[in-house]
Amino acid sequence: MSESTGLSISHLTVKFGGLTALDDVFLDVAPNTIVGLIGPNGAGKTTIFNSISGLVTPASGEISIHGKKMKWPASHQLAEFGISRTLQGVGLFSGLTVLENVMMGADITSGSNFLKDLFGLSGKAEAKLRRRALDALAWAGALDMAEKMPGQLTYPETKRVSIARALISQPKILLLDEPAAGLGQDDIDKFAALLKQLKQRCAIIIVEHHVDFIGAISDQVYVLNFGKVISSGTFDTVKRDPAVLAAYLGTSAQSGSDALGGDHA
Amino acid sequence: MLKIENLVTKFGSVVALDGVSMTAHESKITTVIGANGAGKSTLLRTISGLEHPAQGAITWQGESIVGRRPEDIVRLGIAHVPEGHAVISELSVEENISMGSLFRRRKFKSDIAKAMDEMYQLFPRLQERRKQLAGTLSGGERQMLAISRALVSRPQLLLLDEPSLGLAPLVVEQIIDSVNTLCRTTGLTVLLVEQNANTALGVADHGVLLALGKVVADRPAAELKADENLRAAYLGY
Amino acid sequence: MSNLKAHSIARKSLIRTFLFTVVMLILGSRFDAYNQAQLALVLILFIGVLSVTILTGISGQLSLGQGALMAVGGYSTALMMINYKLSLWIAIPLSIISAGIAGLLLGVAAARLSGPYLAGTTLVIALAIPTLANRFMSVFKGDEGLPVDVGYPPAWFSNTFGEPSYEKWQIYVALPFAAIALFFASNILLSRSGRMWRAIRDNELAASLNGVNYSRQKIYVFIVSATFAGLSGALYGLRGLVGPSVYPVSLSLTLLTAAVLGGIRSISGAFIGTVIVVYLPDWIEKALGNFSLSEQVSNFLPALISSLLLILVVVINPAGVAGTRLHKHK
Amino acid sequence: MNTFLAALFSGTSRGAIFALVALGLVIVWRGAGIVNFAQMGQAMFSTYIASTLITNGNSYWVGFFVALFAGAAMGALLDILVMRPLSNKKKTELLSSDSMRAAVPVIASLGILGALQALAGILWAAEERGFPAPAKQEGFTFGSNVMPFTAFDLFVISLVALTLVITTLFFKKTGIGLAMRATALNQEVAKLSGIRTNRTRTLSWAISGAASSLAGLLITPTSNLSPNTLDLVLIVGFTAAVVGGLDSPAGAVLGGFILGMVISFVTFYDTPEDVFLSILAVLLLVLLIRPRGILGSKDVRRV
Repeated sequence: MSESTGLSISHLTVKFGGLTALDDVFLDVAPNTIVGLIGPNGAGKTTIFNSISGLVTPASGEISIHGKKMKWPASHQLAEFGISRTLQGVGLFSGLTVLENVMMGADITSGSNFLKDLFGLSGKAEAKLRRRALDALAWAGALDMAEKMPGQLTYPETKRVSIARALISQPKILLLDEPAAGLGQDDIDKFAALLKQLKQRCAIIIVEHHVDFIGAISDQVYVLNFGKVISSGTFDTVKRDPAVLAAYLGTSAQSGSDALGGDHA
Repeated sequence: MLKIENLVTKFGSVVALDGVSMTAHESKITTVIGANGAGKSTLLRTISGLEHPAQGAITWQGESIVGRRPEDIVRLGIAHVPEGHAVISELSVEENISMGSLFRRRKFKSDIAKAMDEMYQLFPRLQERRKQLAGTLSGGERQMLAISRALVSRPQLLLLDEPSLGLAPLVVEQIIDSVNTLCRTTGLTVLLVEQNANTALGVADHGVLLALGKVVADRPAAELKADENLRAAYLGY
Repeated sequence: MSNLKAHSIARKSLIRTFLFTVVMLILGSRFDAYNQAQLALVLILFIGVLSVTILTGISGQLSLGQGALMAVGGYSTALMMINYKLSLWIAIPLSIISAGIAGLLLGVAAARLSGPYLAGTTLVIALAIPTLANRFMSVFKGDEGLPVDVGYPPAWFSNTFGEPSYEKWQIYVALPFAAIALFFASNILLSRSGRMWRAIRDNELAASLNGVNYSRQKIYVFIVSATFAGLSGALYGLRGLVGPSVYPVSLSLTLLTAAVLGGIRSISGAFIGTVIVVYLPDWIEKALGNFSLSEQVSNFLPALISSLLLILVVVINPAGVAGTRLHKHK
Repeated sequence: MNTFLAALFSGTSRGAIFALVALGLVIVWRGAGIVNFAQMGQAMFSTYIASTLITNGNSYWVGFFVALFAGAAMGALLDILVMRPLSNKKKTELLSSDSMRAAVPVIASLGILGALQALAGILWAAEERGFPAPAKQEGFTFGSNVMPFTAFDLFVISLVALTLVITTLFFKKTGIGLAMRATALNQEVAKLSGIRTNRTRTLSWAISGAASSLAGLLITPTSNLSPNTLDLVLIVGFTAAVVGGLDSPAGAVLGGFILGMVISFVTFYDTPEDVFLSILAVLLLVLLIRPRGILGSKDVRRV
């Protein structure tokens, strides 16, 4: 584990009741790289994200961020650690305008506090935040949507907004949860270009089932199945791994270690 | 026969099914395969009335079923086993199964006990656990229970959504075998959605490959199994 | 919201407040005595309705116990005025603090509860708090209550502006507080805190992932809402009596009705709703002036109609009268 | 000792009624995800109907059964006219957040409560009136002692016990009961099993309406009848349901008896004025230790 590691996880095990959702998982993400997590449904990809973002409590395992060993963060502390996450269902605030949604992404760093807000003295901080939000929207190609409500956007547009919201806090590590889901091929291509640019600024981890897309943009790919990392490396090496082929196409090259009737979340 | 023509289903502005046309033939197993997010589950949910299509036609035995409610579609002989061992954990095994036959009580009262017995013969493990709550079952048993819940309504068409999800290969094999036997002996029509392509194509007569909401291949299963398209759809090469 | 500059939030709120104050003063000077008293009541309840707007409309927490917080404000003011002979201008701000503390306690409990659990718990609180009046008879004087009112203006006021009628003096007492409440509410809604609270309302999980400590923010919301309710309750008691009968459970429901009818997510909605609730009996009386109704009917007709309106608004357009703009897109 | 017995008997009889109210709330909560604050308004209204019938010379039992029917009909109507249209509105922006989706039906039910109370005021005036009991309200005599237990108490307890047994059997043993439980637990699977979920949900409202009307009929002989008398019963019943666990019928019964005993013992050993403070104390205590109630299921946070 070198100093330059953006994020590193080892021996991560998560249990839901009696089920082992993640079993001794490791993950290393270097700065300015894109790491893709793939695997069949229910393999445990999102559970890794949930562990990093404080939504589930791991049974065991270690996490280091920027080379420093940490406690597993609580969800509202992510921003402090320089981590941003998008949600699978996009997770925009339906009652806030697009601009306000993006501003939410950096609210806690805006330097305002409750008393300033109460007396109407946070205008300066708000204006600054607003400019940053507009910049982020512009970068994501969603500037003209600023005053709309999320309900008025098309799906690809909401994706752009959620990326803008994740970026406004200038994270060092960006977690993207199925960003390509529901997008057409055109939008996927545009999105891939966007992510390659983004890589200059931070490390990106992507959970995705669109393997094509992952292959095109990732520097490293981890393949999960039944809560375990079954293969990792560049996409080209991974896709030649028989274990991966088996996991995806279901040839019975599987380890078979799972007890009859055992299942995985 | 179930015939689907140019079916489009949207979630808000997301197009999940983009003009799907296909057919499930009488007394055959048709499998719909494809990577996650290809629209397989949406297809089944649209057939069973859980989702409303934006356009397109679904005809069952020559009759259009678009726009009907799920509870009415079941009555037409189409039973749907949704993804993820859809049973009700707080109810007992027996209650879960008999739930599927409630609507037949008036007309076919005498048949219900028989239908339940058949389920227990099909999956003897469920009989041992008759009085247990469904929540205490293993994943494989829950999947068997979900299938029994659907079959007890004596459907002519079974929509089966990813029975292999999260299950160990041996269990998957056992479940798929049961369904296969049932189809071959009773003439049940099966529309099987699977991520596990090799297993599904192994039992199916016909295979339909979906990618991004569109049909990319529609061929006899054996042919499809050898097709390069298949690997490309899953792994992108 | 466009073109925000430094300190423009305070400026915008000040302009709103100023316009509001001027319009109220003009209306107050034109109205007859009865309508002046009604206007004073509108101003007082407006503050209480704002407490519901902030709590339910903005942050998505349903409380049926705002009346109890009003009682806290009312009793604190009355006790300070009677026992320590404090002027209402000192007693009211101090009583807001006690309401705020009550809000803090409630907020700590509320941070753990949601939906119907919170609604029901606050309802029980609304019921239990007034019974303290009988429990501590010597202090709160039981069902009889504590008589207090706005009194008469100080000499310097009468000398400068002339002697106002009692009703007009009620307006002069309520208006500064309503204006201050409006100013603060407007500031909060225009700034980061309001946005954070709306975010919590819309999606707790996403808010948390964006760094919002929602348990803590919910407590803030309760404190702010409680101070508004306490202020409203203090002024409400100064209409003559502070006692358990003045702050019944139904008072909480009246505030909620007003907030929903007007539009539960905006300040203007709060004001519109308050006007509807206060004036509805008068309008009904006017509309039915030609029919001779028995007292039995006329007593209950306003309540019936406002309840039916509430149901209709909820079923047809839950965003309320002022909420149509927010509501039009899908 | 006599005070203790008196408190115990009175607690049992009250507890039985609170259990009924709580059960009504739980049935609708499980069936539709709504806490119906109008429930005792419906009960009040149907008790008035019974009262009117009885004053006009009909027998107690005519009034009794008409009231049960009226309660059921009101429950069903409420679902069809208000709650079902509201749940079909889920896609509007205001109702797109969980918090508002939970709050708005509660507000609607409060509107219904207000409307029913005002209407009762218009139709029957606001003065309290008595409501007859079908059994004697003097204590049984035991030798020369008058026991703190009346024939009416016995009637209440046995009727509630009977109701609880019948509803339990109905839910456990009948097909409709199974359909209702399935709808409450997982609507999608219920629909796919051919259950007409809209109908079963309306049925939950009807059963809940009848149960609460029964509670109204049983409590008014000792508390009198006015448009607002049952408000407190609702609040205690709600507390009972929360204490027991809103999603658990057995919890409702347990909570009902706990609250009945607390109220009774506070009244007998302390002062009636402390009743609401003690209810509040019980509620807060339970919510702090078990936020989902004693027998409630755990809340699982999902992503």
